[in-house]
Amino acid sequence: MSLVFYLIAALTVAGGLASMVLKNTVHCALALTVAFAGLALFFLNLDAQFAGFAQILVYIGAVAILVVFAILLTKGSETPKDGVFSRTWLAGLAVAAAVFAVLGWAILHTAPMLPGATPAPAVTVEQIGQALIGRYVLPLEIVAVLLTAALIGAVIVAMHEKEGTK
Amino acid sequence: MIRNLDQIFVLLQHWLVSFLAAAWQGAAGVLINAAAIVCVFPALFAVAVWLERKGLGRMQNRLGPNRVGPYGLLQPIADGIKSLTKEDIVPLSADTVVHFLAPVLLVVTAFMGFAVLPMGRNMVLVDLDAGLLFYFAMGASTELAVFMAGWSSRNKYSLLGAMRAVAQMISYEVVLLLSSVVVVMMAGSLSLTKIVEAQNHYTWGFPHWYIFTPWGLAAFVMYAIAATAETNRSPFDLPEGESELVAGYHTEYSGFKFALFFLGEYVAMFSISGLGTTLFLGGWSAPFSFLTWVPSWIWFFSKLMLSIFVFIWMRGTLPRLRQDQLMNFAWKFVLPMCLLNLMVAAVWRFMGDGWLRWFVCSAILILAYAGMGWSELRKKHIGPRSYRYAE
Amino acid sequence: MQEAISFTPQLSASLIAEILWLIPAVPIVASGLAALLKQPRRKASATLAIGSLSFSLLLSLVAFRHVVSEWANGRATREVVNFAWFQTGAVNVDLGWVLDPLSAVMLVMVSFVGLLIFIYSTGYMEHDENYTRFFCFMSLFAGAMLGVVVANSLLLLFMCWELVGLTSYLLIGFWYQKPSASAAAKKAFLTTRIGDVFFLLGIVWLFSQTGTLLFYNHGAGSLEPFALAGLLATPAALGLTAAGAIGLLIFAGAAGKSGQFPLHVWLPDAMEGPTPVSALIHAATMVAAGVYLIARVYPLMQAGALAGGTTTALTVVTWVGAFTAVFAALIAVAQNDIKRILAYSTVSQLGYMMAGLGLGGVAVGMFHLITHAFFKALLFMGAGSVIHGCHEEQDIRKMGGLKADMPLTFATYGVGMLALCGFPLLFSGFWSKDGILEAAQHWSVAKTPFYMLVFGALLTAFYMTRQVAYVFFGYWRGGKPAHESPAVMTAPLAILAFFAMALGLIGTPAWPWFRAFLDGRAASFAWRGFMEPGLLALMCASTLVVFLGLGLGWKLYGDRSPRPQEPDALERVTPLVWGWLRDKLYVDEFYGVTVIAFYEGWARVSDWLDRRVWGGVVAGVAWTFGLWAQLNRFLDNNIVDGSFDKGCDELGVGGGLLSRMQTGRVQTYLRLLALAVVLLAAILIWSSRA
Amino acid sequence: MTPLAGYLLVAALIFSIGLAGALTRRNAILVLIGIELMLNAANLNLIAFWRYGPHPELLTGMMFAIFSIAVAAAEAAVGLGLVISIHRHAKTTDLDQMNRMKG
Repeated sequence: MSLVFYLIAALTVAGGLASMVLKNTVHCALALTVAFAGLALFFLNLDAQFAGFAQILVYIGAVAILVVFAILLTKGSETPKDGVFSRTWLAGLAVAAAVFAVLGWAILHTAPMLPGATPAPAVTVEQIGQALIGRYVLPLEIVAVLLTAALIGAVIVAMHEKEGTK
Repeated sequence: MIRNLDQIFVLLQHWLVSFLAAAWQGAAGVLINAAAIVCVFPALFAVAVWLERKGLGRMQNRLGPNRVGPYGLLQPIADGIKSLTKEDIVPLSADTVVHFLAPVLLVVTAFMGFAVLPMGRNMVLVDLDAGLLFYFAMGASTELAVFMAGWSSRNKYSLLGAMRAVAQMISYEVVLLLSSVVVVMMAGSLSLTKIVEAQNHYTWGFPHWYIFTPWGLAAFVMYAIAATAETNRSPFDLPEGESELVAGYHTEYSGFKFALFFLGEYVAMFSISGLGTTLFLGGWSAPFSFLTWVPSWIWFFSKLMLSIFVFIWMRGTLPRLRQDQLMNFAWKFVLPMCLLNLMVAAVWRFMGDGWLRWFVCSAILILAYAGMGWSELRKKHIGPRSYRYAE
Repeated sequence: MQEAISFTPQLSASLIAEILWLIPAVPIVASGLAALLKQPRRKASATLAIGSLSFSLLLSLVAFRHVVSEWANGRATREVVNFAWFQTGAVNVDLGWVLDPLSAVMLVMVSFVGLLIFIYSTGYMEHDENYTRFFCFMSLFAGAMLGVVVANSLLLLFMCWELVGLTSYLLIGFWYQKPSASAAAKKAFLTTRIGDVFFLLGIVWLFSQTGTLLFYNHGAGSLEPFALAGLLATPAALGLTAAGAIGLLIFAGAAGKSGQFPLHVWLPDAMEGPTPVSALIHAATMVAAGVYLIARVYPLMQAGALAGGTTTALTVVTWVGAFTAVFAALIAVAQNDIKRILAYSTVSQLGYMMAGLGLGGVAVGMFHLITHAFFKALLFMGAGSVIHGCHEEQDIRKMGGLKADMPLTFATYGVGMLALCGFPLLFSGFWSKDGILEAAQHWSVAKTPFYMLVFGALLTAFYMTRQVAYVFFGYWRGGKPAHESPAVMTAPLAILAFFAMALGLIGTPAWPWFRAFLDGRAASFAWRGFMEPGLLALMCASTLVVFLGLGLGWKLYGDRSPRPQEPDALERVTPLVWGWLRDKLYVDEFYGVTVIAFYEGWARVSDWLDRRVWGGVVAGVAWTFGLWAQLNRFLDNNIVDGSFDKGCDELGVGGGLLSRMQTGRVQTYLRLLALAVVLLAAILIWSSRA
Repeated sequence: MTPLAGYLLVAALIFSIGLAGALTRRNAILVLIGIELMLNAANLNLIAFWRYGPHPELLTGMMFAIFSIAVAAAEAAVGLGLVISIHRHAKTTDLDQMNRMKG
């Protein structure tokens, strides 16, 4: 458990928390990007360069932008009068706490059996590419189809009725 | 001697580092390199600004800056001092924190890109295996900074400018990526140094730069277009269209923050031209085999400045597009061409050597270009602008 | 039975084999281009289709020449070109194409007949406004069919097979504005699907058994001894080996496509499509695809048979084929729609082919397939020309005396008819049918098929005579007089007529070139061929049968034309049988009664249960309670009411509580979900620790 | 504590935070954000297991993470599209007011 780990963890968790408790929606989105960045750092820290950069590219570069766009399009940036939390927030919080309790409990109970530190695996991007084209070609194709479908679907869902009927 | 001249900066760094204990040398070396980058490019920025103002002046039949120093050479310094000493105004209703963070983030991410650019033989800050991916990841995060700037300053012009900028950047980022993927396919690596190495061969004295292949040329053209749009340069400078929205997302910025935006824009320009140079123009390799004795970094920077000049030239020449034209162009013309170019590259790769592949690939590209352009022209309808953000 | 054939394996495929894929690819591409054309571009689409198909024909001829020359040099070749389509995990799926005598012959036949029919349809479809669509579909079909022929992988074959089915559907329903046409299209599609399901099962089973779907792969293919041995070793249900079971499943698919009983019902209705379609798809090529499939997987069907013996699969094929032959021929006797007659005759001829495969091996069945393709296409196109000439009239009772009005059509049609009847010596049908009869005669299992097939031959001669007599002899009973068709339609007829005669010569017992070619043995000319025991007798017998049929037909129908309304000649003899036959032996009705009636009956039963039983029970209970209430009203009013109302209120409250859980808020549901997850996880961990 | 356990704990924490957000926020977009957080936590788990697992050279966990990143992108696009269209109809993104499907 190096210092770096704790730093990144602090950053990530702080970002996540902020993105969930802040009042202003846009602030939440920005905090979310902080959390994403933290996770990307985690990935780099785990010697998963490719995944880390992909994380930055996809989440910070695309998803976060999408989110802020959506916020502005839905005029969600101004905070509502009657609070940002739903009426049943307490129950929700309790449930989430329960989930964390169970997960943490499980982890802590299995911690002794977990493998210790291992030497970093040397993974080049080329290997990943080979794997994508070789062993994982079918998932790759399926994901391609899925993305296309999602693209079309998102466009159609968000499109205007006028355009739709035209 | 020549060899030393070529490697002079590397040697310099090694010499500096050698004073430290071995344990610190690695980190120190990185620090020195970073410091070098952070010093060199602002200097280049000053030069470029001067060049731009002079050059534009020439193109528009005026003198340009000519008061401060000979030929106004000291103009950038004067500007710098001015912007440093100006008052930093923050709108009352602005979101202070975000408003402050935006320019910083912009500049930082803009500088990050240089970390993986090989500026000369053995002159790269970190030679990442996924360098190109890293570059694009960084480029993607600048959009966020732009959005923060526009949104935080509570000003409809800023917001509109930011939205335009972000939409435009996202659209053209796709093009940017796809046009570079071709190079990756050919070089078989995401590492920029490897890509340069792959282009650093000569036949009959001519280099194997990717721009000298049909797909490479097409990809380079599209890359250039996308780069212009990414950096919000004319003719794609709607986000700062003075005539429409005062100064785009940095309307509400003044003093040093504004200078940061200015710097960020130029640095982004440098880095994106640097990437283009690396991908298509053979990076630091010499244009002719008999010129290889010239130090590699000279080549890199001269290519860089050349492309900057092209930027300036275009700004001096071309009128500004309209938002819907911009988007249609990106999604309906450039993107399909990029995809086609991928196919062409694959064809090229699998047809093996010989003149035939030259013919086939160029034929496909030219035909596609002509056909699409023709159809675009045929169904060109002059009408009211038809783009929409929010209802 | 034929003895095992030894083809010399080709490790390096020749150039023509390498580019064999072009043959199906070109027409498919052409159809894709035609699909882009606008309707008015009629010429362009026709040119595309015909040009592409003639290219395929050219390549096919080259391939055929190559194979023949190789064979003439004593090297019977089977060249395969395989490539990996995709690989996932350890499984890799290969596709490929094969060039051997079988596929070469089929290629030439399909592309040649197809080309003729294309040319013919430029004339036939002249006035149709969906001309381009027609040719788009047609060349798509041609490409798919050629794909079926060249496929060296059961998977590729199945793809093209389904493509063929699709185009058949599209073309039967080509005039989709006619409800009958669209109904027929649906019927065809669904009926063949039934077979295809079994086919797919067979494919999957084969793949799971042998791990490959390639037919031939230098010893590693699924039809090659190693795999077959494995298949024979694994037993399946009912004392079948896996090989036999898979063979039967594949045969079910083949039966669906080539209209074997009981899946034949779609083929006659398929005649709703344009006549060229009937000629190309439902006479010459697609319906023959089933036969070709059986021939292709013959090693599988034959696996485990001792020399001269037979296998369960082949026995089933034989019986089904023979039965279909007679059955369809019977029905054909009593039809009045010129195309329906031909359709049923097609079904019965397909039965002959199947029987031939089952009895005498690949060559016998294939020979009949080839000859039949030519003369049946000829007949259909002749019928088309007749219909065209009689202004879209299809009822033979409203025709007559056309031999004067359309001499060319009459001559060619007569040739086709005689070939179909198997008129001795001169016509191809005689030789191919004789081969089948001979094989049936020597069949080791039973003699019945032989007699069935002979009877079928008799019927064939009979109904064809009836048809011809109705259409071409007597006097004109239609409305405005008929006219001869344009040359673009009659020229292909002439060509086909020539082949309908000449083609028989390559299969005579004296010079069994075709069989030798397919079996990869050397062919030799020898009059001795006729001297085989019983052969001459058989030939005389079948000749007699044919003449009998012709004579009978002529006696009943010759030269006297009944008015449309007055009863048919045969009807006067046996009205009862006639009625059965006219109503197609009630197969459709049978399906109607069984399949559809099953659902109706089921619905009625449950309805009855609802009304009578449960309803009765409920009523009884209600009545009892009513009585009870009557008795106890007094008590009720005083004591029970209060508690009862209380209970009701309780229930209401409970219901309210339950319904309140359904808040319609997403987050509530998400919360419940998370809770459930927590509980499950807790239980899991706890149980694992305990 | 082994490094793997640490990563798992952090992932669990982030997951719970995301869940809490998804359960308590009114704004549909923020619920989506919460879901994104949960997905990311899952990705962190995958990568961590890949890194410390027995066979990192097989890249299984890494691939899983990469694919789930791609899927998450699609999910975000569609989800936000839905939110936008809902907003267009109901003029709100408040989940407490979207209860028309109550039983």
